[in-house]
Amino acid sequence: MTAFRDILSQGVQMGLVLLLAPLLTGFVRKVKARLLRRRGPPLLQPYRDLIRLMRKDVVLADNASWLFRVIPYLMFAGTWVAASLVPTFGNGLLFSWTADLIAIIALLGSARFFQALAGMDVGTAFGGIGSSREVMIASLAEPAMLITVFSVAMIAGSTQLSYVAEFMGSDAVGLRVSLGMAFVALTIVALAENARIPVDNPATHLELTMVHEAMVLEYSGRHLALIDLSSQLKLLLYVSLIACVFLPWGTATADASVARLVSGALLYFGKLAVLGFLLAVFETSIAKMRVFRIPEFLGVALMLALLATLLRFVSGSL
Amino acid sequence: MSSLQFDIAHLLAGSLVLASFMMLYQDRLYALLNVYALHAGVLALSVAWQAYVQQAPHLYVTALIALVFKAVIIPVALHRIIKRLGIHREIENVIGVGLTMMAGIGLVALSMVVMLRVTPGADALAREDLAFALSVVLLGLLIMVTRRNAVSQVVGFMSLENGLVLAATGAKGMPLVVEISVAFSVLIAFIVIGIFLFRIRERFDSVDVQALDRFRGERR
Amino acid sequence: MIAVALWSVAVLLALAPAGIALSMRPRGSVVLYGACLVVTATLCVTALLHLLDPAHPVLSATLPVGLPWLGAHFRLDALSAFFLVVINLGGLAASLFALGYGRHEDSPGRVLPFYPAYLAAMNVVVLANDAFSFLVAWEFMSLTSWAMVVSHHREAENVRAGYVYLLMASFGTLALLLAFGLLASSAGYDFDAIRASHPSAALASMVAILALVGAGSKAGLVPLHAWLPLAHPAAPSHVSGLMSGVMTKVAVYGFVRIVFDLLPEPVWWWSIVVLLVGGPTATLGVLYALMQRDIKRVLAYSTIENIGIIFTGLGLALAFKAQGLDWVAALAFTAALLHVFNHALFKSLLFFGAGAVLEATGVRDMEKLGGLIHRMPKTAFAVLVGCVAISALPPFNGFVSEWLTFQAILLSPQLPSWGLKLIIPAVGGLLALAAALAAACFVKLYGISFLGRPRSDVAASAHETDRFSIAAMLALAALCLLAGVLPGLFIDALAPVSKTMVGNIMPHQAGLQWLTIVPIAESRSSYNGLLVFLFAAFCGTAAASAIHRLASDRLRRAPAWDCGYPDANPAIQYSASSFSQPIRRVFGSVIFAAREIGEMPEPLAAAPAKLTVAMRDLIWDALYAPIATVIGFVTERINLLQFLTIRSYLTLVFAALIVLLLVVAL
Amino acid sequence: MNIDALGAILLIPAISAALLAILPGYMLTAKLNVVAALATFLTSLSLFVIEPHSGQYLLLDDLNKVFIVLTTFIGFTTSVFSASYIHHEIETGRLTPAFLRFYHAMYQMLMLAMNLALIANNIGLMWVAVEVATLTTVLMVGIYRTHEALEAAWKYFILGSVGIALALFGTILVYMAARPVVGEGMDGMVWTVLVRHAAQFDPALLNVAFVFLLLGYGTKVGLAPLHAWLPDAHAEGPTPISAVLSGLLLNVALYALLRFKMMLAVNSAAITPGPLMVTMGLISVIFAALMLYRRRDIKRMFAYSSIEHMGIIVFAFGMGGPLANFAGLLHMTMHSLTKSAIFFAVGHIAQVKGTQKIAEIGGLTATNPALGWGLMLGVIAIVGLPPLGIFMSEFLVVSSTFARAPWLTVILVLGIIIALGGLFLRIGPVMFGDPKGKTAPAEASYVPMFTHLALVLMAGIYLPPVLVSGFQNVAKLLG
Repeated sequence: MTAFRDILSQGVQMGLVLLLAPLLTGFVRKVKARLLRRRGPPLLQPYRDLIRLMRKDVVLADNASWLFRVIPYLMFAGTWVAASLVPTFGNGLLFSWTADLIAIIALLGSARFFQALAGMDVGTAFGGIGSSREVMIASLAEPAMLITVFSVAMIAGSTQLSYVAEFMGSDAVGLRVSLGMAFVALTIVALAENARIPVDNPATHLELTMVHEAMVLEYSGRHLALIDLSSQLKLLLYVSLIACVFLPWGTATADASVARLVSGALLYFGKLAVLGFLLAVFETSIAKMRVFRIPEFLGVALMLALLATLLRFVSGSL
Repeated sequence: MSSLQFDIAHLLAGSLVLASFMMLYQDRLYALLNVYALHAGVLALSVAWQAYVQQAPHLYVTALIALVFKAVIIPVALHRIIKRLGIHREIENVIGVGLTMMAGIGLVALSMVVMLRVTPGADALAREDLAFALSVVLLGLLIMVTRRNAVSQVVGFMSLENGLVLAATGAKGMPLVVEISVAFSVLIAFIVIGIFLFRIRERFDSVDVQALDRFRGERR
Repeated sequence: MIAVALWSVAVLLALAPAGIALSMRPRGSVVLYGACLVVTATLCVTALLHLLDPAHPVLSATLPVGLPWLGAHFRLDALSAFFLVVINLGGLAASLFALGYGRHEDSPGRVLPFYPAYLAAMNVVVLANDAFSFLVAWEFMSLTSWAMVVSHHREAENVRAGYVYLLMASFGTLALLLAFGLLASSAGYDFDAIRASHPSAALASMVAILALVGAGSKAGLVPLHAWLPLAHPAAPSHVSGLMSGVMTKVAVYGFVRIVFDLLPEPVWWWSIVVLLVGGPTATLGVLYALMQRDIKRVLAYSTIENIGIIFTGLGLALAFKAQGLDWVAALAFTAALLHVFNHALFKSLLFFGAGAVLEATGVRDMEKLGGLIHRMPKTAFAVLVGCVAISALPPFNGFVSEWLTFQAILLSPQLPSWGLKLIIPAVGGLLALAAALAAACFVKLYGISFLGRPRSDVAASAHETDRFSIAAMLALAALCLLAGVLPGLFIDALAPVSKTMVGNIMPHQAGLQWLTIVPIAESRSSYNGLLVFLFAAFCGTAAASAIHRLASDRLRRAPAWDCGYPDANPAIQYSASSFSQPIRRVFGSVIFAAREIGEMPEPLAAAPAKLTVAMRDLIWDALYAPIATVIGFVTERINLLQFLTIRSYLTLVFAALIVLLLVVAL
Repeated sequence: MNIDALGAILLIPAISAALLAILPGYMLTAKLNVVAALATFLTSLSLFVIEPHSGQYLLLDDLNKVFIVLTTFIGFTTSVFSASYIHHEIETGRLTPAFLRFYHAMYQMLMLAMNLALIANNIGLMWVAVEVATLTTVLMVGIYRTHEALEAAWKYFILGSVGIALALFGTILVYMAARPVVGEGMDGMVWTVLVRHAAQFDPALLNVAFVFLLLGYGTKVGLAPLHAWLPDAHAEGPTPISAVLSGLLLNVALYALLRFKMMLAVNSAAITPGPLMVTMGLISVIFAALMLYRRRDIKRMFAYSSIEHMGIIVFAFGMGGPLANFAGLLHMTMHSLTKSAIFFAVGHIAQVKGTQKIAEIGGLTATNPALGWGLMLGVIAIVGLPPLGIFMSEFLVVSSTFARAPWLTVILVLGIIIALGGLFLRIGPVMFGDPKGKTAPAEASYVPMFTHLALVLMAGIYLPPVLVSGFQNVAKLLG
């Protein structure tokens, strides 16, 4: 009975993230449009795009290899697994111990690795631009992310997200400088990883500053749909990560009553809405950077994260 | 031995050192050769005296060799070579005579210091003799390194060797002295013949770098 | 058991002279490599059985060779068993690969005799139990590998590489020799006696530093790495695989044997030194790798990076052991050893791949490759696995060892020492940076040489390599995956080693549900490669089948879209240099003093625009160039002594005489 | 006196020298030379079986037993090599049969002198022997009659004579020191007597004596700064003589030095010769190692490497102690075998290529594999790489002295690595790369070279116990 319940809740989470991801993207787009005094696309537009893309034929470049066709599924799988391992409405789900935070980041890393390869497979100039810039950004964002994880993990005494969330939820935390720094660092990394302004522009196309779009330029049809879906999943993942680490309140535990779970879920939707709104506001209020300003921007994150860790070392209380 | 015998031996050894100094002073080849002949003669005398004092007849052989071979034959041969090579009016000290003399005095002092540290257990004659012999040896080396000319270097070497013979004979009852002096005479003969045969002219040792490049495959 | 090992080594040594004869025969290489295959397999199995033996017996043997009054002592304990497994697994794979690859060797006489001797030497190093046998084998290993580095001696740079290599190797050996000299002063040359002795802390520290220098120069720690990227690529590819994948591990063994086994309890500051060397080595190594165009040189530099990771793990182990936290030390130590194993796997795999490419195209320069995935699909697949694994990405094995290292770093707040408190997080940052850059590096390596369109005719006309080579590569790839999804088994196999070296072991893993690995406690962290792999596989296939069934599975081929710029010329693709340009602009300007000089011709001028990148190896400039200059200057001056006149030589003698007389007189 | 083995070792070369001086025809003489050398070698081997008693003139003990065997053995192998070498020289007309008669006679004279120096129990006799050896080698070095050969010979002659003179003075001083104790006459020069009573000798005299002996015999050993004759003599003489010089004559001089060191070791009041020897040894090592880098002539390069190794050996004996002394003896043996093997190879190479200039030789391993790899193996051995013998001795020297005198040993290690760098820098292009120069197949006798190398290889892995025990006894005597 409990086993069934565990599996069910785990399954629910997997389905939930899959369903929510496009919605979150749509929500952010909508808010941005409203902030710009436009009506903007309807909330459900991302779903429609995905379905339309899936129905279309795939137009494959002549010299695209088998790898090129496999990569979308690999990316999607990796991202989906990662996303479903981040606590959303409940902690300590059945398989939550499968991978800790470091492993989740590494999973996203694999997805990015393959995406960069895909950019180079057809052998076009744009793909190369995208891949080389992507790895440059990643080479700074990943360490920043990892060190942020270090500081958080050293505070919480665990890299296991469920435990981190529980610890953060408890009163033992209090207000800490290092946590604040970690939060800022994590936000910056999240922006970079999800190709948001100011690092990259998700809406752009045919612009020499673009990174993500350039890599997937040759994709079409269901492949493109999967890639879009996985980038939406990634956004959701980061948002819910920030939510569960820095706004851990109300998250239910796996063995809690259904009511608690439902309330946890509702609370989770609320968090998503708030964070999505903040993201939209942030994106509308600043402009895209030149590519070679990005290292400095990410360098800030790196420094903040390192500082947070060192502070954590110097005194346990900060 | 009586003090008289001692004094005579002492005198002869000392005069050998003196002769070395004279050689050091000479800067003409002929003069150098003459002084060397004198040097050898003094050596012969002192060896003979040792033979007499020690009742060691075999030492007379050594004395004879010194007299005939070194005092007569070698100088004459070298005279001829010099004439043959036409280098008789060489002036070939590397450093000034004055400096050389100072150095020589320093060497004598050094040899004294070295030898007089020897405990008087060894009888006095031995000590004095060794001291003189050492200074003769050192002066011989000094001559060798302060002369550019092959012949005068050979002369220096021979005076050095005289010092050795002096020491050997001074060492009372030393075996093989004759053999050794003979061996050395052979050595010297080789050197002289070498000069003669290979026409080693003056400055045989002034190594010409171009020649080196050509000959030895060495480049600097 | 040790008898089996020693006999196998003897057989290998006997194969060396046979190699001379075999090199004359047409199919001699097949015979020799086949024999090596059998012997290494035997050794591998023997060592594995010993490692898994629950009793963990310590076997020893003495032969009447070596130092006459001492004899040659050999010892088979857990540590040497583990390294024997690594060595002979590598040797096994290399021999299998060479069964096919060796046939293309144009001068077999310069490889066949040395190959088995090289394998034998590496085995003896880990078996030796006295200083003399150890050093003989150690230097013999360098010597034989040197001979194979210069095997293609017509290229001048190979000979130069060999020169630098031999010089650095002897330098390292002499450092170790001094270390043993210190130990021998009190306890003699026998390792057992040295273990029993109790050297003072000062002496032990000196020995540890010398060991770090000696072993580090062989392993390629910055700044003693200069020879490695020259020598490893110069050798035939299967030997390169052995040198990078295995020989550097033998160097690690040397360090572990001396510092963890022979010396008494470590002093806390040793770890600082090791960490300060290891972290930068990791980052610098991969940065160098990113700047290279030569595919084998990229791999060589990435070896330096991985060595840095391993030594960081060892440094952490030292730090925790010195503070008595041996359960954490066990974690760090196990992480390091696991990385030793993993790196041996995927680095050999990658070098074999490079060898296959070299044999198929004849070029090592990535700028001339491209699109090989179409021509050599099997090789491409195997190399892809290797690239993912070495980039420390789940579910492959490289990730596991790095993950364990990170777990150890996360426990550093337990340490009392302030220096370590501050250094370890910084080192962790460096490791993270190295991991990310490694991913970038191998995206470049794979994307440029295997993907895209061929940049030269040789690349366009490449052909798939022979079946032995492919078998070797696929086997290694399978092992990479296995070690990635079932790490628990490998960690448990390492338990006896860490038990003997750091005095404690990681928690027993095999019993845990679903074969999860839990370094300390489940509440701290856990990782389950198997589930991740299964989930990913499930999600991927599920998505694929669902879409294909419900939506569309139609597919058309068309020219590349490329924003409507159809470019016929493959030269328009990104090249190796241009791919690393962004990273070069971020890091290179400081570390390589990289300068880009662009020449734009006048408008309407026919001259092409030019962009040249000037990079300098600052470590070489700062450390090696000066030494060379000094030697050159001194020899120039002192050489004048060859040309003095006899009189001046006499003067020298005279002066010596006077000086000595004065010494005696005064 | 009745002819025992010791006498035979002296007689065989003496007689054959006389014979060779008169016999015509180089084929015959060359064979006779080989036979004589072989006979001497076998006789010396018999010393291990039946030990003849040491008399007032001749002596046999652990120290010189090994050296005699080594000397006669290398004398034999070198005579084999010299046969094929000379054959080629005759063909190319560099030497005329007239000179050959002289050459072979001198060769046996040299053997005689060296054997005498080794087994002489009388320091005077030893001195005479060394002098004779010097004279003969001088004559052989100059045998080509070219300008540079004569110049080398002359340089060798002058410097050698001065060294001899200094050594004689030292010998006289030793006698003077001994006379008050052991009385006048022959006893004052008999080594066994001297070493028995050395404890009561006057230390001051001994000190001065040792200075002269060190410089005198040190000149023959080739220690810097007394080395000047050595490189040219090696480079300009016929290669068999270079082999004998490096392989044997240096050892003989060093052997004489060791005898006197043992005497001083007995006398506690005298200065310990260690520091002097260590200093000169280190100077030689560093100096020679640095000289290697600019060499253009391959034989001269290996001559400098001989200086370096003599430095290492003298360092080892200077440091003293059972291990270091053992290592020194081992190193002497190994160096003799290896260096002579190297000169065998170099001789043939020079004949094949028609030049000794390094710049004009290239790609040997490709053109003449046997010669090339033979020389390569020799070089690997000489720079002290395992598994060859010199590695063992260097291992023992360094590891046994480092704890005692760290800085000195570090200097030594630096010298070793610098020398390695120099040798391989020079030898690399000779071995590898595109072939240069004539590529004629060598009609060479590889047996001597590979025999030596095989012995060196064996010694690096396994030392026969008889050798070990002998060396250990001597090491004890050396203090």
